[in-house]
Amino acid sequence: MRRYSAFAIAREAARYHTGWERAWRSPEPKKKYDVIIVGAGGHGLATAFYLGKNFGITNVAIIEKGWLGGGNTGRNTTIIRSNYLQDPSAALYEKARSLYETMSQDLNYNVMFSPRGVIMLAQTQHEVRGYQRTAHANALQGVKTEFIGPERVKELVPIINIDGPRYPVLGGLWQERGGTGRHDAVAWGYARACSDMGMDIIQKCEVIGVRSEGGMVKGVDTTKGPIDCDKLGLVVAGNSGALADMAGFRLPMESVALQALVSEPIKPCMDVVVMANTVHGYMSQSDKGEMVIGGGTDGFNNYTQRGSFHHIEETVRALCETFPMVSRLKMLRQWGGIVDVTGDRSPVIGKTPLGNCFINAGWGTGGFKAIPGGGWATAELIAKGEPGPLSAEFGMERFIEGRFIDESVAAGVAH
Amino acid sequence: MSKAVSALEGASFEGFAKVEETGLRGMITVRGDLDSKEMAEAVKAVNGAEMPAVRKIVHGEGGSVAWMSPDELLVVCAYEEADAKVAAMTEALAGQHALVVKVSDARAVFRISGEAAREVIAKLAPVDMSPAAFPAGEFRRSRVAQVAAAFWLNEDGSFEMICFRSVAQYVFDLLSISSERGGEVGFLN
Amino acid sequence: MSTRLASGGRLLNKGKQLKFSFNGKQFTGYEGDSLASALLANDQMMIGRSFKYHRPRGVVASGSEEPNGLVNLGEGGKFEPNQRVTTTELFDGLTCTSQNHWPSLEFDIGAINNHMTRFFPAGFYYKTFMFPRFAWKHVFEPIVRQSAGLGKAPQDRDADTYEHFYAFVDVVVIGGGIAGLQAAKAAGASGAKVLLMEQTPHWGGRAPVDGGEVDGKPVAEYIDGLVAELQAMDNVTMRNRMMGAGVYDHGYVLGYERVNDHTPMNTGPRHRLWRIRTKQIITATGAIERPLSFAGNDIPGVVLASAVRDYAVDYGVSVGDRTVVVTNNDDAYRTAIALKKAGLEVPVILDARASGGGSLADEAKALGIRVENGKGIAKVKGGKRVTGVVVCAQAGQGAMLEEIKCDAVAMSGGWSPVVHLWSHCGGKLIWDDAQAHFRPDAARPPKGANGEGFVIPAGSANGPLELAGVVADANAAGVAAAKAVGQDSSVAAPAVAEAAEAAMEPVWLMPQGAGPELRIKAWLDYQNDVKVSDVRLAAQEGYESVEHTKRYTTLGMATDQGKLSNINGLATLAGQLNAPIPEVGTTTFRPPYTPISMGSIAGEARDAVFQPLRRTPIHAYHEDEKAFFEPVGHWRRPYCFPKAGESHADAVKREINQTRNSVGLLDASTLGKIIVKGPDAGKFLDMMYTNMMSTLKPGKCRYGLMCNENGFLIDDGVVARIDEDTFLCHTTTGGAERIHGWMEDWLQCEWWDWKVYTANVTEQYAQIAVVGPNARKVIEKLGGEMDVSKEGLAFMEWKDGKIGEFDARAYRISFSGELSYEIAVPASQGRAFWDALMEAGAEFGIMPYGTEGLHVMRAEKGFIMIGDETDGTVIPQDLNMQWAISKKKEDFLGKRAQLRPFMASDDRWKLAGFETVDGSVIPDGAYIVGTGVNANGQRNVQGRVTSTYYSPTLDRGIAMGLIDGGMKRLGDVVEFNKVDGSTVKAKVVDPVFYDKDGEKQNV
Amino acid sequence: MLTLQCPYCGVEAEETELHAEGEAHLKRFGPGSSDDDFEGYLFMRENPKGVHFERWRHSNGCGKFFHAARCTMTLEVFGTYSAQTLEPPQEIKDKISAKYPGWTWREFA
Repeated sequence: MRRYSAFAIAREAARYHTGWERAWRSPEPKKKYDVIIVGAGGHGLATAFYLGKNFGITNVAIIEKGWLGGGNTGRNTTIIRSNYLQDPSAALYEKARSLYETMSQDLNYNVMFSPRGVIMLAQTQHEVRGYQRTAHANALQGVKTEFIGPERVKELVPIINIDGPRYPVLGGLWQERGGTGRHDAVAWGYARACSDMGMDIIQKCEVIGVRSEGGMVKGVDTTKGPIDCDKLGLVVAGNSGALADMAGFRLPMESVALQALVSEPIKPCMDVVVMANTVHGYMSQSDKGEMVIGGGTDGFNNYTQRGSFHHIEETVRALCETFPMVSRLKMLRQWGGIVDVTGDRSPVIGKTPLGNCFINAGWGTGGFKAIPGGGWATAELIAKGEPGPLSAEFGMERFIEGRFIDESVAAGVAH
Repeated sequence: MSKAVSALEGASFEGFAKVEETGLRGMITVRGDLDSKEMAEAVKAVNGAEMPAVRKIVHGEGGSVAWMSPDELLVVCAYEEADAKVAAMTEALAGQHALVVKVSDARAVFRISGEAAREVIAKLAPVDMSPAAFPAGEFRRSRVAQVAAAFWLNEDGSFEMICFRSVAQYVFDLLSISSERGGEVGFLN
Repeated sequence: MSTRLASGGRLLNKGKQLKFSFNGKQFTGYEGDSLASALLANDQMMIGRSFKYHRPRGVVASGSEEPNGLVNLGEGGKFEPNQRVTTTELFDGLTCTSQNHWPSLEFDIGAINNHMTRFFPAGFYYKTFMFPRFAWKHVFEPIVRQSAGLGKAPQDRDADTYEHFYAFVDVVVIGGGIAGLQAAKAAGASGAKVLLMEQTPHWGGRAPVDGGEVDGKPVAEYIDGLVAELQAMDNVTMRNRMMGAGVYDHGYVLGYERVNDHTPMNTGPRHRLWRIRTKQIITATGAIERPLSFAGNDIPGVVLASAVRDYAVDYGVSVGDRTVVVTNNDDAYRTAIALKKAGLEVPVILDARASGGGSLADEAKALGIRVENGKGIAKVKGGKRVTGVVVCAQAGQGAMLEEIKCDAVAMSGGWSPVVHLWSHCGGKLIWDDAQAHFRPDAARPPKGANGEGFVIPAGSANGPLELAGVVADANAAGVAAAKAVGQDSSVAAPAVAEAAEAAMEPVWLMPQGAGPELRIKAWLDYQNDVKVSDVRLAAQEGYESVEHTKRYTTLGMATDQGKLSNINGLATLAGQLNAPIPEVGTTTFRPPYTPISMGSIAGEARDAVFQPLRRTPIHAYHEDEKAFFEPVGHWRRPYCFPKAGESHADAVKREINQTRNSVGLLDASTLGKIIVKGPDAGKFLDMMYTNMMSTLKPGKCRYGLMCNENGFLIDDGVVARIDEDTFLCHTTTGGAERIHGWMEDWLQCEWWDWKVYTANVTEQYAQIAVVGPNARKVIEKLGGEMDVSKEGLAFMEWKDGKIGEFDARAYRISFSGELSYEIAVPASQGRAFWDALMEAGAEFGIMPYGTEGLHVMRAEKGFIMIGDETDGTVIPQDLNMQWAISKKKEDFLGKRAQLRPFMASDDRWKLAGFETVDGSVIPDGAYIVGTGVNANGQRNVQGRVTSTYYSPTLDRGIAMGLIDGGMKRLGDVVEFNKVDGSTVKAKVVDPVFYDKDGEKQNV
Repeated sequence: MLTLQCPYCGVEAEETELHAEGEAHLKRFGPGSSDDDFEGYLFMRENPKGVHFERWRHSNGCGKFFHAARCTMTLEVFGTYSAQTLEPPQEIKDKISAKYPGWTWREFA
């Protein structure tokens, strides 16, 4: 792999950039791989990357029915944070966040991780207590957060109205090293690195069946023919139910639409990410200048990638109240993605009823920020056949035992 | 009783339509078997009104009766008469599985009048307010902006709208804003 | 230069001159001008700077597809960035400024990027700015951000208002050009209810500019007739200045009506967002002309041929004195002819087609215009304005044949149907080789609730570009829509006469063999600075899907969302991949069609009506007393009632001391009250509550717990049995609607044969807690018939009767540990009753207390609070509330869940009380630290605080919390963490801190 | 933005009058049931790509719960029906069969 650098750009500029090589190969599938990952989104590619990097397993295919990074990886609002309440979540998301810190260098691909800081606003006494609880939990979890007062919030976010008549800002949970990243670049960076390790990324190849023998996985049938494998990882946010169905089991999950929107670009006016959970809206400003806005999920099963407009309305209403200047911006584009939501709103990383078939799913609204951590934990699970400490609590058996990981408890939402 | 006051004590606003809080009104929630003879008789005896059809309101001498759901009616009458009507209906339905409860004080009532009254509501409720779709006698439960409400059209062309008492000010503000001059739409009339 | 012509300007009212300013310069225009035409009339060609390279940008189009002409419009509370000059109607006093430059439009430091173009190819930032690690956030990103963005951020609160409107029709026609009008006529003639919307202020679209004859009349005259006919139809509504912004599932259309943008001084809403439900939608949204990709095609003065014609005909404005026309189709000849007829010079028409044009070409030649077939532009000369073009053979690599001086270039690369609204909800496209564009595939329409297609494209939005085809197609669309809604229309399409056109030929690069030095100057996306070379680079590097290319290069991601660039970019990509265009695919179109104001989306919901604010009947008292409120759901409850100069903590302390020592009042009206009645009511409540409710005696009260099926506590409250088959269930403040719905769910969907009715009567009553040793005296002072003595109304009993002159129901229950009555009166009498209590209690110093006082007093008594002790993960057993879980019942909601291994296990954290060793208050949310760390390196914990307060009664910090081992840990000293890393020591104690024997409430 | 007809009051209700209430025809398992059955009842979901049966409530309306048969891929509605039933009416099943021959959903087909 030719390294990317300012020098390389200068060299290529002289010859009108005709010398750049492909970022990833586009191979035909082999007959058999040690591991097949279904899904070339962020989590799938990260899983493959850490299989190679941490365990030396590189005879890996990543099979994608569309284009790599074309699902939720390329549709989210790019927020990265780890100020979660429960220990297992905090561990997983903080692992992810810390990997984001060095991702550009690790992948030699600028993913534009921008630790500009994330504030979760407290606008009721209940939220104040909830976020103070999170701050105390984070202090013991090694996650650096702080509960800050309204003046500090105003200092960090000059465009906010902290004296709103309905929900004055009472403070906020501040994670200074949270922020945003360039979502597409995360997928592209991992893909380039995986390809460089000799892994095959097979795009436009849909899995149409999972083959097994004696309760053990044998391979998959695809639109490009059957492919064998020793181990199979299902990492297909928004399609987990369909893949599980092929593999012969049900999941404690439902798929719903989640929507986001952006404004037209304006000059920089907000340097942090703000989440306002009482009024249901969150916003950051992209490097291009667009205000990136996310809202809530629909309540019904949906695979159309089109959500209901009233959620957009609710979100925009909330943001106009919190940031009055938003009212005079225009909505440039709205879109939706399909997210898998579990019974306790936390993801599943674990074994499945089918031997040597593993699953990473159910990220709900919080998948992007977890990509490197989710990949790291899933790679460990697949390589060893047993969950490591990061994923130990995230198995599906928790639903039988009643041992949930519920993040909604601290007035927070799992965005 | 003399100390009873309605939520907004008769507030009103005049824009391109007129919005008024109508003051205290008697209201009774009745749940039971609407197809039963006893229920029909109870309604007739208490209000002089026929049993309303689905999504209709019927006006009788003693007040009005609105269809709320397949097993629920709303009786609307003078505020002072509600207790007596509750007692009478309870007696008429004795032995039946039914629930009769006064809810007069839980509600606020608004009248929206004027030629463009339909458009005031059409700004707030996801309901077809065109004359063809919403004739007099129609009774619709829906939402206005962010709260539940019910409204009907009187023969005189005015609408009446019921909401919960706690959101009376909110609904009044919504109706007032929606009827401000300059906001005429010109679609429904 | 661009200037106002003596003739032309069919949309202008030259009798009314308007003043406006651009960058502080005072200009004039006419009523009817767009801001674009008015700027051009004043020779203001350059309007802004591009996104990445800060290149000079001038108007390139005349409608909503404009990518370049964006300004900061207005001031203060009416300021708005990124307003398109082509869709902004001129009004008197309009002020605007140019965007994206520093220090000035003419001299922009950022334009240095322009000279570095070669070093900033597509995706360059993914390949660099990686070292040192902190530098992206602190050095590179700020530079990128400063140079990006377009308009300024608004500063002030929006001075305008917005509203919504719900409309229900049979057929929505989007687009009021000749196709939309004809379709509306055909649909409307059936009697169907039709809503026709047009985004501009004018009917007829561009047909009057292009000419032709319909029904034996000049097309403009035919259109006037159509408009009059439609206006006369009662079942047809016509709205202009209203854009079809989005098509959503089940026939939902967003109509964006700009009510007062052109009359900002009027009262009334600025924008009205229509939410329309319709059975059928006709998209008569027209087509958009494509630019040609040649070097320098972005220099101000290079304008779409149709736009040049629009400015001349509609606004009487010339884009330049000498205009070179370059085209691959016949339509651009109309521009040359129009310009020539307006007395302007057209030095040459460069027609890329070797075989040239049809009858329009003959007409142009007859007017003396030089026409060169098989020729194109190698490059445009000029910086901030076109000065000339270098002519070349289209077939070659761009060798100069001659240089022609000019100050404008009118280009046309063919036309693309506006398929956005067809596509929003899943309509599929098909590639049309002859016209080289995507058009709707009638076989794969978006489908509605009934599984049938609900969108019908009409006119050029469906592919036909010539007038006859447009009118016939639109008429057929109208007839089809009528049929689809169950009506009949027999309207026939009128006869059309027009010039015959020769076939267009796709030209994706000019000249065809342009080398890298030309391709790097051939723009695809003007606003985002994406060039032919960028798309080629993306393909070369493996970003082969359209979505990859789009994201890698930012093609089509600008505020115009690629209206001009999408097809050209796609064709360039297909060329590089050596694949047919339809195989490469198209991008997904997302609403809105053009950006719509956030204000219109929020609608009326701002300030007082941002959200419903629920008020109790006593709310006005709280406001008058300047209570400090806290939001609880949509209610606002007084947290405390601070007096002048008093802190909140002081106020809470005063309120508690008064209540504990004498008497206080709490407005408890927000508590939910649900009547449950029927022969099976007791059986039903036995399922809903963990307790046994069916054994409760009439006249008595019982505290009950509710769990969900997952076993977790979701609500609590006092249940009163009214008579044999009637219960009244109290819920928490936030729980009334939720719990009522929960009950109805089980009654309607699971136990529908049980005879139970419920009614939510929460708001029927004002409920006031009279609390404290003097509570009885205060009530007795009011008089009335009710006996509230210890014997007359014992603890956990209720009674109806008169208190004073009020119809009251009194519950002898206590959440504070004091002698306490909760008294419900009809809401309409609530305020009067409150005032009467205040008056009667004056001699005892009576005062109201707020939610914080309530919380502290219940914590002093060790009572749990839903939302504090519970958080959705807590079961009653965790709170030592086995006493409230009936052992006799076979089943209740949550029982099965509580039998699961982790729920039944002993190692769950359980409730205990805590007293700090030093008397201080444990911080909210603190955890009890354990020893060592877990496998993920996190500090082990063994519990957490759930409620922690300063107790005025005990003058020390008290707390409840969950701890491993629960009450077995009595006497242990544990450490709660603080965020600064230190800890506070506390002793595990009984959570009942005050009056353990309950003597105070039982008097 | 769905519209569903409430089978109780007949209103063609748009989504903002309604509240989605999750998968339909769940069989409740209480005390005495197996861990698997109980987990299935509370958490395991069909979540199909295609024909689906679900519960809704006309919450800003007549307040009644009802059932809907809908396609999750196209949002086509095959019908709405009473909440007081353990299975979809034959008429709706037929309508689905006409469109998707051979469809199945749990024990229904």
